[in-house]
Amino acid sequence: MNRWITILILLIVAAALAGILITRMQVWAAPPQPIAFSHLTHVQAGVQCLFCHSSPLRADIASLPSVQKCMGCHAMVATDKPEVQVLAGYWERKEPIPWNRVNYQPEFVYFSHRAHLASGLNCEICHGDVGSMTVAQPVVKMDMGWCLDCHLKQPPEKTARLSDCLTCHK
Amino acid sequence: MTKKLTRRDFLKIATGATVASGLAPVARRIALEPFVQPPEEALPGQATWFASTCRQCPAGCGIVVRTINGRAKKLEGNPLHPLNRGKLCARGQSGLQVLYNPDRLKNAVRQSGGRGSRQFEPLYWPQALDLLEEKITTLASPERLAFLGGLMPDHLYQIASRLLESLGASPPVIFDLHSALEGRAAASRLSELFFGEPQLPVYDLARADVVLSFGANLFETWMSPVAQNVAFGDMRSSASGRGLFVQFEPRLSTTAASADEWVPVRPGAEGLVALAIGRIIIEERLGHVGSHRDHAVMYQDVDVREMSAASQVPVETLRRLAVAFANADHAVSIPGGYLAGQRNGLASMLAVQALNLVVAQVGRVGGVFLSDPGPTASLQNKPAVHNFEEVLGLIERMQAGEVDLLFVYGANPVFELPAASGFAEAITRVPYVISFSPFVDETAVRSDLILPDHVYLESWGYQVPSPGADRPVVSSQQPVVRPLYDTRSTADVLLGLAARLEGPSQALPWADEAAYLEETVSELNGSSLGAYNARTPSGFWALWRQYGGWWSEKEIRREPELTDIRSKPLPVSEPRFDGDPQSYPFILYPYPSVALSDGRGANQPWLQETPDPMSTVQWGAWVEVNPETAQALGLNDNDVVRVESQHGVLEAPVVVYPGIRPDVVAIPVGQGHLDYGRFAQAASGSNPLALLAPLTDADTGGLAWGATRVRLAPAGRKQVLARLESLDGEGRESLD
Amino acid sequence: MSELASNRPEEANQGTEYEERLLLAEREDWEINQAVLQPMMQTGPGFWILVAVLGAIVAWGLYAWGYLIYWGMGSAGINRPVYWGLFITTFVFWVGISHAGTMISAVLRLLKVDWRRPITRGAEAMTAFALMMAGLYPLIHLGRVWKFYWMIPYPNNRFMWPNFQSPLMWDMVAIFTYLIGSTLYLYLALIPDMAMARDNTTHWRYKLYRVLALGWRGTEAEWHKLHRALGIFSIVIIPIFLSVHSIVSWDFAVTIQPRWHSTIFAPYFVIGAVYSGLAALASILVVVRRGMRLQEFLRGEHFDALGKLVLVAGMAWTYFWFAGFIVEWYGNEPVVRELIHEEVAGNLAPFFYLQMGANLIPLVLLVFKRIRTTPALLLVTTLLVNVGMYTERALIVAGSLQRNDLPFNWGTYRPTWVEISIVAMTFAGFALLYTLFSRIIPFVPVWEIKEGRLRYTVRRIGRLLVPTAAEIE
Amino acid sequence: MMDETKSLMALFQSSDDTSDAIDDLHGLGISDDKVVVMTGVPYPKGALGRGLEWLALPYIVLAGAVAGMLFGLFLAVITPHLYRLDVGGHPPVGFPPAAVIIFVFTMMATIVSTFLGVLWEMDFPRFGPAPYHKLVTAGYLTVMLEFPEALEARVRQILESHNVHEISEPERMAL
Amino acid sequence: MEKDANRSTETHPRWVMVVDLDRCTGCQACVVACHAENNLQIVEEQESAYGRWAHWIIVQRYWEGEYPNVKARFMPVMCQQCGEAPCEPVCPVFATYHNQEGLNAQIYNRCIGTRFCASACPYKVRVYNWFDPVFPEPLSEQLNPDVTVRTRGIIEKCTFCIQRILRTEIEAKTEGRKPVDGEIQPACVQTCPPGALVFGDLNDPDSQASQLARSHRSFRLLPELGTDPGVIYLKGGETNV
Repeated sequence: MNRWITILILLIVAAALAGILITRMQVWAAPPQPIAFSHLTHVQAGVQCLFCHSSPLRADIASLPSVQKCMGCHAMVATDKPEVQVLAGYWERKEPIPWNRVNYQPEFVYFSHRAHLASGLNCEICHGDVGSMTVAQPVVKMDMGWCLDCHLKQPPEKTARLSDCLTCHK
Repeated sequence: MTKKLTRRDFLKIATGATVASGLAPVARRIALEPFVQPPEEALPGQATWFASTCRQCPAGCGIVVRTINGRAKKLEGNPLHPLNRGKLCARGQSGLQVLYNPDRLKNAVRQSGGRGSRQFEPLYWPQALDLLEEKITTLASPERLAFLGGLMPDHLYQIASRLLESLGASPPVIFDLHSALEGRAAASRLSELFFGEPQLPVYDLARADVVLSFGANLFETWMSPVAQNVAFGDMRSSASGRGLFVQFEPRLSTTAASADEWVPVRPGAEGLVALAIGRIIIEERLGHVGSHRDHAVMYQDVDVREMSAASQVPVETLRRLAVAFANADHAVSIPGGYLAGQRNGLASMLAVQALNLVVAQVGRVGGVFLSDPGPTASLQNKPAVHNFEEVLGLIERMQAGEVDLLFVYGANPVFELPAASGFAEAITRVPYVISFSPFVDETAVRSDLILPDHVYLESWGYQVPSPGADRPVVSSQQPVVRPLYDTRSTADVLLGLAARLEGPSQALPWADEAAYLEETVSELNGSSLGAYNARTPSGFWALWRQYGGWWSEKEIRREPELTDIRSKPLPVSEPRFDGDPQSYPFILYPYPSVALSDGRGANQPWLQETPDPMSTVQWGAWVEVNPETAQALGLNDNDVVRVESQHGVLEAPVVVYPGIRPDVVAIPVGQGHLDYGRFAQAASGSNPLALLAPLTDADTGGLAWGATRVRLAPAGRKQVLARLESLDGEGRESLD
Repeated sequence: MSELASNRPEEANQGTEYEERLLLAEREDWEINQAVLQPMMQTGPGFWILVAVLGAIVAWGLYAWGYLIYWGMGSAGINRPVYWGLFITTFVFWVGISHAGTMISAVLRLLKVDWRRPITRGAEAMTAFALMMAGLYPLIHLGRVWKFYWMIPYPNNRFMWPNFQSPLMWDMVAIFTYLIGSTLYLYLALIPDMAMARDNTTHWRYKLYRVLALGWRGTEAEWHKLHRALGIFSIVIIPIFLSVHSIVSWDFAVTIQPRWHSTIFAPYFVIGAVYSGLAALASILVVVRRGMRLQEFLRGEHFDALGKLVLVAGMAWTYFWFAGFIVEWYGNEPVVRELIHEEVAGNLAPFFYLQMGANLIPLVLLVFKRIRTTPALLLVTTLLVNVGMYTERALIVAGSLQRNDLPFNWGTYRPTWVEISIVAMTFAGFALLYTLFSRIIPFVPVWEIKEGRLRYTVRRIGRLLVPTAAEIE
Repeated sequence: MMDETKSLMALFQSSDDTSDAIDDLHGLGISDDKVVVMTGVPYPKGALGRGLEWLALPYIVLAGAVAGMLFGLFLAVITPHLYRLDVGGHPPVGFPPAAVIIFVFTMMATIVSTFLGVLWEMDFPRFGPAPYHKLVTAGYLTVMLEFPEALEARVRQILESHNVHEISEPERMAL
Repeated sequence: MEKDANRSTETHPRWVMVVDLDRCTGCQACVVACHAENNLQIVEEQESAYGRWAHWIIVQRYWEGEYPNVKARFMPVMCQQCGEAPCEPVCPVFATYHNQEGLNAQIYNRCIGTRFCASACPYKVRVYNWFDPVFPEPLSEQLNPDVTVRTRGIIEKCTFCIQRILRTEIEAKTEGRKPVDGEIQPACVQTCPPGALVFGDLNDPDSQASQLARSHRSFRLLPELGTDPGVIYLKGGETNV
């Protein structure tokens, strides 16, 4: 067998593998946060997603709770915890908390939580079981392929609109 | 737009309130900063609409502001507002760039290096107020205090004048170039002579069949351009046809471009044309007004041929238009700003207004009428503007050293007054000058202390539009965003000052302007006319802000009762110019730029980038020359020409302009800023006011800004103007 | 051979015609090898200075490109409506140059034209290098070059494929194909000479040539297979080289921009390419001949023949140009009329007359054998042709775009230092590659020469001894 | 009964001598495949009395061309439907663009397969060691012989008779 | 492919804009409105003078006749949203294509900046970002979050304010209805003081736009090119009534 050909084949295979690897890289480490906030604790305490992230049913974005809202409970709840005291610090200084994004869409994408919830999705489908995470971290790489994956699975009369670039690209 | 829709739009408008510190648009930040305390209306990332009033010009259109996360994002016309009915002009749209202008003052400053040093030393507001108080209390006498105001909200004018009154100082002098160019002062003088009251009349384009506009640039800057644009649209597709619209002026303006006919009149002779037309109507008993006997006196010493010769408008044209005008059911003739800019201004305006009288269109639909102030009358105690003569008076006092303390608000006299009027020199004679400008403009640079006001999107106020609409209207103004910087509302500064002085503290007992406003506007509550009423003052206050003002649901016009104007002959007065025709062969026509108006828009990049409708030039300033004149002088497009009057000189590139009289050259006003921010200074072009003679119309004392003669000389340079239009295309629309 | 030489009758008068051809007859094979290898070894100061200068220009050009990428397309002189300027012009030019290579070596090889032998390699190299330069421009003129890979068809998580309706896609694949084709073609014909070089060199050259020779021994089987392969190549490469420039022309012709929207563009571009390519080849040969003292291999007769080819191509170009022009003129379509006016009397006039002059005058000059056979004169003439062809491309690209259906949108165009530097970069780069090439690769295809020599004989016809090529194979 | 074979390498200067020698060697019963002629110049087929063997190259090329055409078809005809986007009122697949794409890819594959094919045929790259003589490219026609040891004397004599330039034990050298 | 099937079965609007030249007063309000809505960049004087201005809509002005009988006309020109757009097929990466609502879409972040579409556009209404846009702080606060900011090397153009179309459609959907005629308004239409611009669905015979489009005054720009523009002009100097 001619080494020449083998080399060629090997090269092609290697390239293909590399390509797949690059495009399919998905999960990376959770970003550092100013406060070590544990979703787990809160969900176990029976807090619903929409209690803190209140707006997605009415707005495009799922808002983060205001410091006021946090203090609503933490004025008395678990005030001894160091992290909660950090929170209280922000409240006293009347500073917003500089959270770091966990999931984000690039700036050229138009994404509406409202629209997606309206069509019957729920948080876990995209964000994974955040309730079981101590520190929130992305579970999927929210790229175009991932969006289309779902959009193209919709009933045929919808796909045409859902695969129209203008629907998501602004 | 359907009515249904207006409702929906209206529902989007939240009840106003200052908004807590906002997020930047979420998509554009990686770090997320949630509110500390969320505002009531604002849903993160969702648009909230606030109603307010545009203050880019004196018209007072209603606006709605789209805010997201506490940041204003877009201005649109208030669909409910009777004046502009949801529409907005270029300058109105650009208001955002006043708010977000990178060259705004961020706090009160004192020029540490002395005036003009441009070294600004920040000042805490308490300090500033102390300084203010000290300056006032140490005045030798209250007469030595002067207040020069320009475009200012009504309530501020009232507070200021009350303050001055209680101090025993003379009331504010209100003057700004924009108003001068549209001839506000002259117009209200005209109203006094005609209707016995200074209120500006409404010329009902929308329902007129024939419109004779004498030097009124209806669709650019004159009076209420948006309203007039809207009206024009209606006129063009009214049931009775598209109407006849004739424009009389020496230069084919943007307005004239939309007219059916442009009549190039000799500058200043517009009045003579009007007289001639009136005379023809009377002589030939034109129109459907039974007898013309009671008009005869007005025209007794008018000779049509003379008029035609003097105005260089052929008699046939005059007759044709006279017939059309007289025979129309609804016709209106409009005395425009350019008339007021002549030394025979009032005479011309009288002649033009008289035409409405001759064809009995006064007080009629599709004619000219006064808008009923209704209950707003009480809010309306403000002069239109003062005339140039009073400003000259002030300048004299300053020259003579009779002014020790000068307040400047909302005007930029150093830029806006003719250089020859000597203001720049006079201001140096004033020991202490305080400017309230949010920007470092040419006047602020020459002041010791700058106490920046909020820009209008951050501040309170109201305005009774003048000229009004076909019904009583007050526009309300409210902060749509929390102030970006540590600026302070001038009204509050004055109230704060008043509180420190025992005399004024009686006259001005209000804690802040909001309190003053709430009290003042509550007078409107309960009026049977109002589109809404409320049980409590606070309820009314909320609705007032939500609607963006107060107005009557139904149309109310007022037929003015005429003065004895008919009983005496109309004055026949030839135009007179500064400089002799031999050495200064051309008449200078400085006109307000559509985008920059009198130059106050020059610091807004959107407006700088907006092409001039006629020359399609962006950013720069230029000299418009008739093709045959250009040929005679060997000038082409982009050749720089030197324009010289008896009072000054400037250089600018030529725009060869088919629509201008050969004996006239036109230069747009607005460019040529030496201060006023990076964008204003970046633009090429110079300020035609450097050329103007400080002349007035003797009858009104208004600035005769169109009465200067100039001469041209090629400067032998070229400067490429930022045109949209390709010169290679030679103005062709297509090639076949 | 030796007997051929000895057989030569004394009385026979020896016309230079075959005197020249038989020049090599006295040489032994190893002498020929030496004659070819010798110049490759000698790299005097002159050579290094040349390399340094060219290298400097290239470096500067790269800086300019970096500048362009960093600040944006605006640093080039293009604007609205002239969205395409010198970049595309030069792109078309280089693609054009690349055409002569295959023209010479494939077509002439196919036709068994014999004077091709000493110049095929030079031609093929020219093709390869010109294409490399041309290939840069589709990247250079991208506003966001870092996204160029979106034009490559590969399965990706965006589910997106390139738009194969776009001439730019055709362009990309066609040029890629042509580049591969001409490079492989060049290399295949090179293998035996690599073996020769391998056997005659030492040190790094030996190592290099050894690898490149792939273990060539020159057995009959190898020769036979090589011939077959070259045969196939020279047939397949011809439609490719025709398609490439047609596709380039369609970049323009498929739009409805007046003057671009023309059916004759494809053949017109192809013939123009051949014209400029052949001219360029002639210029290069003259220079290299001088630089490497190859007078022995590249002789008057070659230039003569080449000159004739250029002449023919030139006449063909003129014909196509006229065929297009007469229709444009006669059709009198407004915008085109305007463009013609601009060229004949307007602001494009200087360029128009430059291109007509520079393209037509050579046709007159090349009629004279003396000019064809005198290297210096030929050089001037052919350079003139390329000036003309470059200007012609500039007029087509940047010139036409200055006018369109709406006079309001007309415009003009001034190139900036960035564009000029980058264009200069590609010219210098081409020269640099060629210079280095000439020192590493035998510029003259030795085995082909030997083959030719093997095939020659002299027949007596009347009083003359006439060289003939054997018709075997 | 063959005893072990011997191989020799003979260098000639003229092609005539070479071919004559080979003919005589054939007379000795040394078959064609035992004779390998190496030359620095491509001699016409059969000039040195050597038969031709069958070539797979044309078929490789053909296969390549077909593969290329199929790939072109995929790109031009299939991919537009994988993510349907309409442009300029054209159908998703138009004949002319498809034709161009298919043509170009066919050609590309043809070229590449020709090249790979010929290398494959020559079994390149093969850097030896293999019997070779540096004088081949210097113009000497080199004949590699393999024959039963017994015939050596005869062979040498034949070669000498056709004024051979040099006879040597073939050295297997790295190429 | 069943995608084609439902393409044909679905009925889509064809968005068009009607420009009544009899009403246009050249006031430039549309120009600034467009800048504000679509985050257009400011190119400043020198670049503008070199033909690099970045307006999506311009008001062309044409002179007629000679002094004193001279007239001037205005002609707003924006992307004509051609049904058979010459700019679309030439893009190598599908950055511009035709969507089912008749819009000539431009996907900014897909654009690689060949400027082929711009050369192919007979109306020359495509705008190229010659440099990165600059918004000195806090001018960047004016940026509309619904529209991305185009960086250097990207072609942009009038989108009929697609973001406003989508917003209104979503709003209508959440209210369980279809958008009523005139509810969807691009920024220029919304602000046009004399009401010279009308936006609507040509496939809805009752929409104001399609009624106007049927007027005897209606014409298209460069009809001979057969680009089937989505911008319909109404001749000036006369009205329908």
